[in-house]
Amino acid sequence: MNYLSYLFDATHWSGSQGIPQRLVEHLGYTALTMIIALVIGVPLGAWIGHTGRGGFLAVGLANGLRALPTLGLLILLVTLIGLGITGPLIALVILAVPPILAGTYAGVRNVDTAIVDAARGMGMRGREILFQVELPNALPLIIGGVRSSVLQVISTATIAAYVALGGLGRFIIDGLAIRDFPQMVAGSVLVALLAIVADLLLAGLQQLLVSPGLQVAPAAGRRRLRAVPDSRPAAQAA
Amino acid sequence: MIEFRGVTKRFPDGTVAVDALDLTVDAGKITVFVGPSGCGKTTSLRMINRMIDVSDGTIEVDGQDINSVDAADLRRGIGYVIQQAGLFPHRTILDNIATVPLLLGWNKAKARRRAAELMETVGLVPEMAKRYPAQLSGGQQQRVGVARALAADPPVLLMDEPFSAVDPVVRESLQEELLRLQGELGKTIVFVTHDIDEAVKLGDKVAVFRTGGILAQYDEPGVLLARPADDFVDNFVGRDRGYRGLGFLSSTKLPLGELPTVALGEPAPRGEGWTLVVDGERRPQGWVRGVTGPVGADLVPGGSLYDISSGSLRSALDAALSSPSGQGVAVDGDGAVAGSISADDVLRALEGARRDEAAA
Amino acid sequence: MIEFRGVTKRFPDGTVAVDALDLTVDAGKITVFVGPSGCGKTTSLRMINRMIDVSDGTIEVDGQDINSVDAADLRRGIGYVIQQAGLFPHRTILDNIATVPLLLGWNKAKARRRAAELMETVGLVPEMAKRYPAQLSGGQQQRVGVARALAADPPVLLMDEPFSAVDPVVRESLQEELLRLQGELGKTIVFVTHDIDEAVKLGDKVAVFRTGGILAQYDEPGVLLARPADDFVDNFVGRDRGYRGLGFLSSTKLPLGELPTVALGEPAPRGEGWTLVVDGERRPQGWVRGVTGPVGADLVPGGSLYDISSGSLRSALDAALSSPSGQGVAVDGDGAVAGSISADDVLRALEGARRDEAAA
Amino acid sequence: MTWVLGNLPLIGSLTLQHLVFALIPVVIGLVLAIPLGWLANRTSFGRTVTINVSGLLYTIPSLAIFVLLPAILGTQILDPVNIVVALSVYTLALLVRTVADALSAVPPIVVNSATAMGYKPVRRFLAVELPLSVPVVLAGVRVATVSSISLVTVGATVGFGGLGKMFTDGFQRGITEEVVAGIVVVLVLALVIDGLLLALGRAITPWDRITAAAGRTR
Amino acid sequence: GGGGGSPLSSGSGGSAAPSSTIIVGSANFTENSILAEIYAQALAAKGITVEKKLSIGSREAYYPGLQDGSIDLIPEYTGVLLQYINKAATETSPDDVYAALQKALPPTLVVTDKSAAEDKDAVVVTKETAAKYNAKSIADLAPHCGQITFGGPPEFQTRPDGIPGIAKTYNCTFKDYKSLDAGGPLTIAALKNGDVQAADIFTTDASIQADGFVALEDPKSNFAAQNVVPLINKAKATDAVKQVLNAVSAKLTTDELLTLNSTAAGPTKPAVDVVAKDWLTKNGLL
Ligand SMILES: Nc1ncnc2c1ncn2[C@@H]1O[C@H](COP(=O)(O)OP(=O)(O)OP(=O)(O)O)[C@@H](O)[C@H]1O
Ligand SMILES: Nc1ncnc2c1ncn2[C@@H]1O[C@H](COP(=O)(O)OP(=O)(O)OP(=O)(O)O)[C@@H](O)[C@H]1O
Ligand SMILES: [Mg+2]
Ligand SMILES: [Mg+2]
Repeated sequence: MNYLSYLFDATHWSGSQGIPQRLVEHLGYTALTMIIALVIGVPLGAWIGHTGRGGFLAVGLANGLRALPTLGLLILLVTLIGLGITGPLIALVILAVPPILAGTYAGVRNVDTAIVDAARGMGMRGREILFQVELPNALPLIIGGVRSSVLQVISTATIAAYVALGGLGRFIIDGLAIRDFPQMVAGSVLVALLAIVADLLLAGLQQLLVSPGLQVAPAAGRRRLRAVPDSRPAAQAA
Repeated sequence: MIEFRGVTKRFPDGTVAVDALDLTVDAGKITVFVGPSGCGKTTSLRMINRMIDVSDGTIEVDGQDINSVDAADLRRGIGYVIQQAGLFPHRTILDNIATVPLLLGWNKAKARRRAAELMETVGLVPEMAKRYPAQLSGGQQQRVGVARALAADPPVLLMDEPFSAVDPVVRESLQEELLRLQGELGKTIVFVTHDIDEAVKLGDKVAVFRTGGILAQYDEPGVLLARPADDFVDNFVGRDRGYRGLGFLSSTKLPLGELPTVALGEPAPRGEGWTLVVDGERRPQGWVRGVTGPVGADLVPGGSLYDISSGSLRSALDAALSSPSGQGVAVDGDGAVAGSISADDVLRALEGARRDEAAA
Repeated sequence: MIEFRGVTKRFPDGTVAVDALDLTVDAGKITVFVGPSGCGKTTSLRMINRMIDVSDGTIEVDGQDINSVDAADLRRGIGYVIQQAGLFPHRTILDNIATVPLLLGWNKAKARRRAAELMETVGLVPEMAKRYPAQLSGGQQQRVGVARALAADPPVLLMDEPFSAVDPVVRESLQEELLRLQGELGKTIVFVTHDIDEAVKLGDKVAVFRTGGILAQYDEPGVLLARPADDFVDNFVGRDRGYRGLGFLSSTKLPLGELPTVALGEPAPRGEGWTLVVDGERRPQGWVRGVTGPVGADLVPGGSLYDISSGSLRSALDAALSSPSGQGVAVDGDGAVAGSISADDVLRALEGARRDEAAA
Repeated sequence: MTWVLGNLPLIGSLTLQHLVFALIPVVIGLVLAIPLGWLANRTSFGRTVTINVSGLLYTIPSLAIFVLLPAILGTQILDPVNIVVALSVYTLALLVRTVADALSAVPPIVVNSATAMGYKPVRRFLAVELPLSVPVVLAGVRVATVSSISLVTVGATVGFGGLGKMFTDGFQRGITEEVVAGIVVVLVLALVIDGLLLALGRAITPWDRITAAAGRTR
Repeated sequence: GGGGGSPLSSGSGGSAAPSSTIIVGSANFTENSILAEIYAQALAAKGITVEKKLSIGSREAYYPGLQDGSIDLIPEYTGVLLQYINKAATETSPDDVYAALQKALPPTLVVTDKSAAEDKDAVVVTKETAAKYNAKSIADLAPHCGQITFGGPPEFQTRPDGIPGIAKTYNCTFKDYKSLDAGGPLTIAALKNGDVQAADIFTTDASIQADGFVALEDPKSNFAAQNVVPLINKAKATDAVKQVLNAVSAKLTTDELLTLNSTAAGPTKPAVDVVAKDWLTKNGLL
């Protein structure tokens, strides 16, 4: 109860430093990041997966970017560009792209070759195969990548506060500076809640978008799980 | 009609999968490509719809060089069925079947109407329309595969081991279904299998390939069994081919003998011999011998039946061989007893057929 | 010997997979369980090595109730071969085969020696020892599976559709191999299949199950084909069973006739009839008719051969039916021509066998 | 370059410290994940719990967990135990799932035939199921390691050592070169260790690539 | 302690490092790190084992560490430290503050001699802002506070001499507060680009000179005297240790502090330990 006192104090629920304002900022950073990351990651992943060219690049890029420390990147960008949203946004996009790219690439790549072959044999052209066959079948993995990306971005957007931006990270950084535990707990809990809600929403979206045909258990045998660079919770990169 | 003229396929790694193939696939007939694994059957098939490019030579479909048409357009005009159906898991059965019509620009309602029609044609109940492939058994999936290939009513159908992933019982029923369908539709079908039994059963003509993509023999199945061109084919068609070859000899000239019958429930006839028990519609129920009182229980199961309306010497001989009495039961199209046949008569008929052929 | 006494298996969901099964598997023989999908074959088999627990009744292996032994110990003494072999993908072929010996505590060198020995027994070249299962073809994998099951020389072998994942040609060679092996080893084998041909070919005795885990018939294969116990079995053994049944009738009493032969390169005999061309060892090469000059080219391929040393009426009949001359070629164990057989003679022999049986 | 050349010993000692902070948690996490993953794989309830708990743990920002842990553990504020525990928790959360997935991907037919040959459960787990799950688990370990290396840097904002210091210090003092050098060292470190793990994986699973290749052609 | 709910404020008193070792900590700004290096190197030169944990964070972050034994010694500033311990403190002159501080410290902690070097928080504005409001002191700025966004470290918002102090002493309530860093690059950048119009920057900061900022005077002494002073765990404050620290304090002046800071911020960006070492050598303390 003690730890949650900050959350339940009405004075923290209004004003330019209040919880709603910070929540909106956090959501804003996340949404902006995701839009940019989707615009980059999905077409690139789909193209690489469809053509089979540059698969090495996709995997390597995803792995390499994952190894980039977001904090360092953030600081470097702020040093170079100056204060403002641009630096943190770039850092977050770099964080968000790999799971989406890897998910889309793996999704398209993993579509059963027999199905793609059948599509070609029926006279589908490249674009028709991509849009009517590969992408619908890749959707579970694509959304999987997006979910893991969103989780990471929500969690990592907190360090934007380190470079004077808003968002829920403010509660953590400010709370830390004055050792105000309830404030830090408030920030952490809100971030966690936000992440959970976002993930649930995406899970719902997945149910809606993915064809029921891909959700029924296949009649025969489980598919062998390959050691591909996975796209699920690929850990925070903060 | 499909014409292969000196067709060779050399893969980049140097493998020659098909070597100078000359072959004419007759229009409206089923032509089967058969041969051991890796002999180039699939490659030959896939060159027809340009899934694989020809290295040398030309292929013509209905007089037109396949390279003179856009590949995708060509494929839309050729049905293609593969092993395990290759159905789209994300689409319902109905939408799977409607794929090519939609590609061809039909409107949705028309495409779906056509798909529903085809489901019936291939023997799928309408309730399956809304299901997804994963909810179907292997045999049902294959039916969908066939329906999908037929959707735009293409004159040519390519089938690559379509039934090899299903169990023997289902496989047999799919084969029957294909023959029935072909009877109605009269497509030009090229069918690949590595199972000689399937080839002989389905093919109007059978092309036997040997490793290296060389055509070893191209003949009607009866001829193939009776006169294999060489040791390779001889070996490949395997044992029992004498018996199987009977399947291609018509039994129309086979004389039917008398068959003592007794209706169910009537008193058993006296005497040592076997009597066939029949029901009210004169359909065979089993055999009795040396019993007294009304027949009903204790029937000895009979052998296989010889259907005179569709029979060959093969089924006639088997009926005779499998009957406990040595007299095979011949039935008419309704299953009613038509008479008896003896193995000896079958052998006579075979000899006659041999003589006719030698004379020809 | 394996004894099922009133064995029932009821799964938690209420399915009765095996219902009051009484059955004795003879020691040193191959017993085949056959039946349609879901009829409880696998369940019956897996109860023997306690992979599935019996709900009711008892199973004894060599007089000992299987529940009186520790399950793992029981299993180490029973070989088990399954479809697609179930090999350990992370171990080499040699180590796969050595598994059970190592479990039994043999030292590594001895276990590997034994494994190498077994590779030879099942017909695998020593170079394969260091490979991994994924580097083997399906048929080779099945051989490894058999070798692995034999490694600790268990008296009992359970085989669950071991050959159903390989193609027909390989399947046949694996079947032959199993029969050869069994000739040497004399294990007590329980073999599950849903293919009646395989059952009839391999089984010393065949148990036909019907859905619900009920034993429909348990007999020697010849009896099964000749006298199916009821319509279910009748239907299940299917068409061609008259012909296939001939495989279980001995041909020893079959009279051999004269056969006109001519050696390769010698002048062709005059006249209208067919003459068999033989080589220096009197092995058949083909037929000639109405040619002049030395025979050599233009041979008409012959039909299947009837081997008198191992023959049955089935191969005798097929030889006669498939021969272009109508005279089947009988050869001895070395492949040299021994005489001719006619289809008529086979039919006489069949009648004789029927009579003998009726008398018995 | 001047800054880097003048501060090589500093970079060296920070790197060493960084490695200790980053790698110990991976080892701890893996060791704990194996039995827990096994447990999770046994029942569907276990799986559900594992997936949800590990998912939840991931949503807690690393920064928060670093500073909240002393409150939970009763440790000293700057005790390296905090960072090790925090990262171990993350690694564990990631790897429990991976291990459970990997075990469930072991073909049932193989496990079955092991049982039928007379393997008892523990030996079967060690000799068959575990080796077969190595490729998938290792892929998870690689992700966990790279993340861990990246996450340690966040600790610098709260006063822990490691290469993150190069970010905060470089920022404080306006030494861009130091920040860049820090990023490069972290990146190189992550990629080198990832490469080592990959090589290790190949060495201990000689069958895997063969099997994978065969699976593709079929 | 810091924020009321902290479980650490009750002092979890964990065990300290081996009694012979002194763990030197520092706050997260360069000057403090240099000072910590100076203490550490001076102690080490006299054969005392030291361990360094620099750049920990704000006072609120490291102070509990002094109590639980995570660190033993840290460079402090008399005024802010006093106010941190006793929010009600009113002393402003260097000696008063030092005396009050000694009384206010908990029994486990002591300060050794204060140095002459002072580094105060100051309200800093750009030249343009100063000109616009014609402001030389905070009092001049007070009437315009309502139009000004103030930037500083998060803790400045709650400290007694921070925003609350300015509001009380000068009746100046800012339009908004922006959390930045402790007079570091964020603060300076924000002030430069106009994100904030006034900021909390230390008087010794090199950027005041470099960027032409104006440090407003503090006529009502909102910011108490801020002499640099070593704060140390009493158990570790042996005579030998005190002697070293006092020697350092004796040499430190505000000018020396300025020099140290500008050296560190200079074009070559020397490492803080190098800056410290040079200073110690120059002053004959090594
Ligand atoms: N893309 C390719 N590159 C190189 N060689 C190939 C390629 N595709 C097929 N081959 C080779 O060409 C030969 C013929 O292959 P094809 O697939 O046509 O055989 P198939 O008769 O269909 O055999 P199966 O019965 O096994 O399906 C084989 O030796 C095969 O290995
Ligand atoms: N674990 C189980 N729980 C419930 N029912 C089961 C279970 N295992 C098998 N069954 C049911 O028991 C019956 C017999 O199964 P079994 O596997 O023995 O059949 P089978 O004869 O081997 O069939 P197939 O030829 O398909 O392998 C089937 O109806 C099956 O669905
Ligand atoms: Mg093929
Ligand atoms: Mg089974």
